[in-house]
Amino acid sequence: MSRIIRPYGDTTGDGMVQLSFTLPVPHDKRAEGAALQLAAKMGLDGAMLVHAKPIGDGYTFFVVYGASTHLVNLDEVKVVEKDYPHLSPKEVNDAIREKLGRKLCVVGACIGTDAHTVGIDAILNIKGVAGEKGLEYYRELRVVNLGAQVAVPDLVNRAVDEEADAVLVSQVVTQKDAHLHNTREMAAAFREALPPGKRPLLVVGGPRFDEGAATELGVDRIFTRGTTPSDVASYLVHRLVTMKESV
Amino acid sequence: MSRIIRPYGDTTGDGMVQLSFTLPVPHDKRAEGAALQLAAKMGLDGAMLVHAKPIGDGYTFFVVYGASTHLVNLDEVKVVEKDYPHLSPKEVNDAIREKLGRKLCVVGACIGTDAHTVGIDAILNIKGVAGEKGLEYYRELRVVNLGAQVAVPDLVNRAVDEEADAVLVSQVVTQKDAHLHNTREMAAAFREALPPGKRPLLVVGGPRFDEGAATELGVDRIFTRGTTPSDVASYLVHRLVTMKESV
Amino acid sequence: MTAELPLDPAVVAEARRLAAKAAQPVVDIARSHTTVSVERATLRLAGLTGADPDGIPWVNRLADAVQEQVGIEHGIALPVFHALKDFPDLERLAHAAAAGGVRFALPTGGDKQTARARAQAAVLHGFDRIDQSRSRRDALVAEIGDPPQRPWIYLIVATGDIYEDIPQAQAAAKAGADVIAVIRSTGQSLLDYVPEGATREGFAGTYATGENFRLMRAALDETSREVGRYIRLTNYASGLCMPEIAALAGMHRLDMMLNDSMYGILFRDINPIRTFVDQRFSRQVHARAGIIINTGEDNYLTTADAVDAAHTVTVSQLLNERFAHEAGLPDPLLGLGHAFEINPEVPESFRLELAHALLARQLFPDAPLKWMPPTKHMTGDVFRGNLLDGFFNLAGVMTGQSILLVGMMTEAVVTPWLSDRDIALQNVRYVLSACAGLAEDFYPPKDGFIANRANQVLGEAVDLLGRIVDDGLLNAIADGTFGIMKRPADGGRGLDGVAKRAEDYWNPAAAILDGDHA
Amino acid sequence: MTAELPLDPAVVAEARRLAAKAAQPVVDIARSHTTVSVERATLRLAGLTGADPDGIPWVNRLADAVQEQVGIEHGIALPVFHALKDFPDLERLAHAAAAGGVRFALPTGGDKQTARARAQAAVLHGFDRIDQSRSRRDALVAEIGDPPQRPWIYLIVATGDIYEDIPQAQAAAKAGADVIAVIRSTGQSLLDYVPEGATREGFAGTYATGENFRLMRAALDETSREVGRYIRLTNYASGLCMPEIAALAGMHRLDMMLNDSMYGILFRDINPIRTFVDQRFSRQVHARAGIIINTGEDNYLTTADAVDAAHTVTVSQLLNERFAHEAGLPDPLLGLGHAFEINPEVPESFRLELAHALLARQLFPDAPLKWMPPTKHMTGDVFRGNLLDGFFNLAGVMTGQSILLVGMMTEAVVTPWLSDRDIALQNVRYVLSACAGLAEDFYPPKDGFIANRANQVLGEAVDLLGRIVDDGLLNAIADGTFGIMKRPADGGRGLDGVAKRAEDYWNPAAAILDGDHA
Ligand code: B12
Ligand code: B12
Ligand SMILES: Cc1ncc(COP(=O)(O)O)c(C=O)c1O
Ligand SMILES: Cc1ncc(COP(=O)(O)O)c(C=O)c1O
Repeated sequence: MSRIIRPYGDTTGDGMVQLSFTLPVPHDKRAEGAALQLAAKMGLDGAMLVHAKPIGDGYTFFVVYGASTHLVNLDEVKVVEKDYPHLSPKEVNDAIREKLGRKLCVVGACIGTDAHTVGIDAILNIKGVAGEKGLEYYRELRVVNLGAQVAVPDLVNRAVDEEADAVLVSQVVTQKDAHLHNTREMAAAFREALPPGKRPLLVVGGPRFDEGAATELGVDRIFTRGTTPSDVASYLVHRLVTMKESV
Repeated sequence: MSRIIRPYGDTTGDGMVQLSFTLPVPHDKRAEGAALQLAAKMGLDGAMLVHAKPIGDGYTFFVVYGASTHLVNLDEVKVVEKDYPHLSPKEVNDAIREKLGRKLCVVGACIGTDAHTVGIDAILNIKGVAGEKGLEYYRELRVVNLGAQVAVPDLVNRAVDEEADAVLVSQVVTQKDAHLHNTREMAAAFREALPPGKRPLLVVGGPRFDEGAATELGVDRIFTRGTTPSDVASYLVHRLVTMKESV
Repeated sequence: MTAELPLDPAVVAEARRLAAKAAQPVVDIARSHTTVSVERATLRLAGLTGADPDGIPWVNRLADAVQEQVGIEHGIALPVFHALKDFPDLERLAHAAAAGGVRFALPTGGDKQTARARAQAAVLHGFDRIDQSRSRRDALVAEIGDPPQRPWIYLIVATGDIYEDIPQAQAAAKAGADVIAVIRSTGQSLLDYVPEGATREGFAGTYATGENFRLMRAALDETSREVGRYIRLTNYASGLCMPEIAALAGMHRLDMMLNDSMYGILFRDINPIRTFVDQRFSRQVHARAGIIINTGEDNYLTTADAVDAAHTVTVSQLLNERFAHEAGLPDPLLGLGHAFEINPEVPESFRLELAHALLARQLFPDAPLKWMPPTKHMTGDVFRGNLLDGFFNLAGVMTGQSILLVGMMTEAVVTPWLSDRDIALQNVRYVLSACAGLAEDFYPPKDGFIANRANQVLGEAVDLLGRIVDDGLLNAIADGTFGIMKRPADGGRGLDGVAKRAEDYWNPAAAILDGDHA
Repeated sequence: MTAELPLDPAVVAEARRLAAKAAQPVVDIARSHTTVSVERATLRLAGLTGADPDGIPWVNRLADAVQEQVGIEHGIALPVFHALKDFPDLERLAHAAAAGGVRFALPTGGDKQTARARAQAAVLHGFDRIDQSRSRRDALVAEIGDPPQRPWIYLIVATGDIYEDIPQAQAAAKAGADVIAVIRSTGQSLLDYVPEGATREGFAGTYATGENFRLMRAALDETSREVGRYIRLTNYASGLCMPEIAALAGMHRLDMMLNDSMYGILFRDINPIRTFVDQRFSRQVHARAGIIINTGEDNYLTTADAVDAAHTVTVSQLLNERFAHEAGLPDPLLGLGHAFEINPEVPESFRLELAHALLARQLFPDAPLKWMPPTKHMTGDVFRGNLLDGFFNLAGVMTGQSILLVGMMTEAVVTPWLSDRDIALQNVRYVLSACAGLAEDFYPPKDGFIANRANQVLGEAVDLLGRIVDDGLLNAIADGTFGIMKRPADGGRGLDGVAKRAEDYWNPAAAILDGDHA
């Protein structure tokens, strides 16, 4: 497979993409020209403006098709590699029991004003997701699920009280970057409250995070769409059992 | 109104756009990274990869949302201005009768293998389009509609025979740039067959042309989506009656 | 002109009987308790507005002071209006109380009579405003007209900034919306006060405030005339301040309010007792104001499965109906909710949706049912999303739904963009026009898939109601019966704001609403 | 299990009677004329393949030589097979003829008998291949199975390159297609020869050639086994070479062919007589091959209005049926076409579509109707496009259509992209699964909108057929009755390739097909 690729419409290398957007201008020829200018700036060659529709008086919605002139270099793609082995629930339990010798404590919550618990519940509750049981099902994990709209100070206090090994935080609302602000606030609060060695592993998740932004947000790991409980359990064992042991 | 604008999602200046495309790679994390790399190269900031779906074994379809960092400068938008007055059928007829003193002859066709006559018929046939009658309805126009799939040499011969003042060509099929090739071929044929002064006005139309490409394609004018017969009639009078007269 | 299901009237009657029985203990609790928000709502009806420099409303400062000194179990009206004798108005009293300069006490004898009369007069003034708003609405509807079609088209705006919301709402109305809902900022429902004034900062929604209500209603009055139909305005009475927001909505002529008997409990972890007490009062206010309530059964299906838990929707609708009737809301004000949330991968999913939607339609023939779009199974595939929304619209037309909340193709991505709304409205318009009379051709056979499914759901609902009657509704909620959320009666937020009414409890608003203010 | 319309059987019978009457003069013309393509098809059946270095097939070179010297009005079989006595095979004969080295003449007496026997044997060999293909299809279907559902899902590929088409077709089949149509390059229909060999260059389609047929059929046989259902292959018999392509399709086991009695006339400006003669022969070949024809009524609605001209579709279907029956095609091979092309802005447009679709369904209960998606009113608004396609799919399911040509959201933009097909199939899958049994609930009332509309269209069709019987079908076509295209009987391409059969006309293939080769 070539390492340099282009989008594919119906022929290899044609570069074709579809684009839609609204411009804050009334619909006229100039608006259409503006739409094509934007398409050109985005690197579309021979852009076809196939749909323009006025919305109210001052806006126009456009659909544009065209060939992207940009090349994608697969060698330059950065992905967060799954740098740990995938374990079954039994393997997780065995590893904790044998190597840690005590239950591993996980505290979970939706912080800030976020009340979307379905995602964190999918990871934590017995019911689980995608045919997998949640972390509560793992005998060697002790799960404390604080639910929705938990204030960051409450989360920190509870994590300290429970002597949490890991804190799992979900953020689904992303408007005005709420998920990023809340995550940064949470990371800062833990950093302030606890010295490095005592700090629980900080894990955040939600459908719109960029997995590569962990360091920037001050957390240890980010999980996104399609995460399953065993992904998380395997990671926890890797970081809190295997890696600690090998140090 | 500001002359520098950005796309509008739900807040002025947010720059939000929607994008979809297929990459010729199997669906995995690297593919998603590749999709985000493309979005970044197209100038999307904080791009969200919201949908990825494998198509067959070697392709993945993506939907991406994000903020375009590009600015649109309305002052730099180039549009083909309607540089002629819009005339009613009566005004067209009067102008031709009074200033030209003979009927103006228009020869129309779909050239090449294109058989999409609806567009050219909309302009030429009495029936017309969008509530307007077609050019056949104009008493001072003589319309010869050659129909579909006309070979360029046949078109040239007929235009010569009819002493056409204008040739109207429709091109709807754009696959492999058929419309551009055919238009160039047609323009070249007329240039070869006739000296500059004798050449009929060359007008092409179709839904996917770029109005600004007339010079490049060797024709006098391009009409696109939503053209009405009176647009064309007004232009013909402007170029073949008014402008000639004022020279 | 909607298809008819072969439901056994005896079973339907049994379902209602059980719902009434299940609701009764909770109604008894609601009648025998008060909450800080009920008391503050009374102050709002009495005309107290404004907030301290930190943005804490004077109603809170005043109520807090009374609560501290004499508690709320007697009702705060008497202590407040007794203390008012030394102040020109409630606001001045609140200032002083906030500064710690007022001693509150329960008046007795003649003082009590004076305070009582004063309180009653003040509160009646609030009810006058509500009554006037209601008449004004009636007059405007008579003058400008209702939407020409059913379902009414319900659109949300959610910018967070009232001054961005207004033009977007007006544009939406011009593009075809009949009802505008201003989505509330996440988090407001957990605030134990109602913010003041016009607001420009909210997350995924705009704060519900009296001033925001006023601004938006005024803007929509203007638009109503322009578009030739009265555009209704909706907001949320749910949360810790349900009674106060209901009062504000009544006075500012909102037309519909989201008001569910259990939403706050299940999805905001608000204490059940607090919720039921607040709910009763707020619904009484809505009844007075002629406001259509919108219940929240759709939400259960975002956490529970829409097929497995279909009967919990029916049960909740019956409970919501019962609580609403008890609070004085007639059927035409009962916007019971349900939703198109079945996994589209389920075979015959569309026919299952039709079965559920028809069941609701037939159980509540006079209620303006609110039909909610797919959300849970929407994904980032916006092309598919627009298609699902089209079938949602179709189910709404085929089953005679009354209010159609317009689904957005970007449901799984962002709060709606301007263009999303436009695309969604175009979708609704197409389906409503192309299929206008399709219900005329829709006759599910009496022993067919749809009829059987509807009867099955009804049967399961009756069974569940039976179990709830046996266990008690509060226990059922604690056990996760609704939306798989487990909420014990002593858990959740706001319990400290609840008090059992004392023997001598008196609240002029409650008295008027209960009709025993003679 | 499809809804029933209250059509008057007498009116239906009258419509069929008039269609037969209108068709008869044209059938008489077809029986009394031949064309260069009919004669070349005969050579193809006799086994002649290949092309000269310029790509002109040997069948053309040979037929041209005979036409020049003796004309085609006697049939070219006798001159050719008489001349063959001096050559080892038809190809060597064609080479020589092309070089001008053969003198052709009509043999007589014993020569005639010899030539006749030789010709018959050769052509029978071609029919054997067709018969074997048909048996092989039957065997494969029996072994691998038919699609589990109706409608069958029909998808197009159109890359222009057979080697790109093949993997795309296989991917489409794996993604759910039951029928693959390889769209033909624009322009091929006006070629008076069939290109040879595998081709890699076409505009918006791939050339129909024997070799391309073979390659694609082999690839789909492979895929059929993989997916566990026999994937059918479709191509186009329309155009100037209808008879030859029909022969190639029969021998290479295509399963369906686009073959309309008037499409070439109206939309390719091919001479009407040429078309009708070619059509009859090609349909006889299809009948022999067990190939389902797909007629092209959908096309009329791209130029005419789908409401105003609805009855012209019905008329054309009845004519196509008549011509097909006359050519020996039984109902199960009659893929009559119709389309979802009503302007979506028209009120009740969806119900009108249902009325039209049901009418076709009921008039032709045993025909595998082909249901075509919206094209004319598709725009660059691809979100709306996907929605319209969803309602098209729904109408297909509700009215029991047999073959569903999958609509693409990019219809107004590009020939389908890989992702367009994927999105479109997802749309079809959703509708077919979610609404699988919805037809069970669909009962248009006997005196309702749908029934009335269907009866109106049928009535208009009968009226029009009456006028056509009076004026003659050729005049009706000349007057723009169908698709608003005016095509006089003496206009259009290919008339010079038509000849009135001489008294002694003899064509072994025609004789076999007409069943009078005894
Ligand atoms: C269900 C739902 C609700 C329910 C929530 C019920 C509940 N108890 O959770 C209710 C109805 C209450 C609700 C309310 C609101 N919602 Co809501 N809701 C949704 C909906 C439909 C589905 C979300 C969901 O459950 N997904 C399924 C789960 C399993 O997926 P997930 O969260 O991505 O989780 C997976 C991974 O991301 C990961 N993961 C997630 N978290 C974590 C954490 C860790 C540690 C790990 C390891 C992994 C992990 O693992 C999970 C399993 O694979 C979405 C739309 C949609 N279709 O996506 C809108 C949506 C999320 N809601 C939205 C909004 C705006 C609201 C409201 C604010 C609207 C309002 N103003 O009234 C309110 C208020 C909520 C609040 N205060 O937060 C927006 C958010 C917009 C944005 N991008 O900012 C969305 C996108 C809808 C929209 N387009 O407007 N909502
Ligand atoms: C109708 C139609 C047909 C009809 C044509 C009937 C006829 N007599 O014209 C039939 C069914 C025959 C047909 C066949 C095919 N079609 Co076709 N067809 C369409 C369709 C549905 C509508 C086109 C149309 O009539 N538009 C309405 C007219 C009024 O609009 P218009 O042409 O843009 O014209 C306006 C302006 O552009 C302008 N204008 C146009 N021409 C001119 C000329 C002048 C001088 C001026 C001043 C103005 C002007 O004024 C007009 C009025 O405002 C489009 C899809 C779509 N929805 O757009 C596909 C489409 C154009 N067809 C397409 C294809 C590929 C074909 C086929 C090749 C498919 C096949 N292989 O079988 C065949 C072969 C046709 C051929 N050889 O050219 C493709 C083209 C893809 C591409 N971009 O290259 C399209 C886009 C469909 C698709 N997505 O695949 N088609
Ligand atoms: C009945 C009801 N109340 C309130 C809300 C909104 O909740 P909040 O304002 O608490 O976020 C919803 C959510 O859709 C609801 O259905
Ligand atoms: C019956 C019929 N034949 C042929 C075609 C295609 O025509 P051509 O191959 O001539 O472009 C169509 C177009 O859809 C058709 O409907």
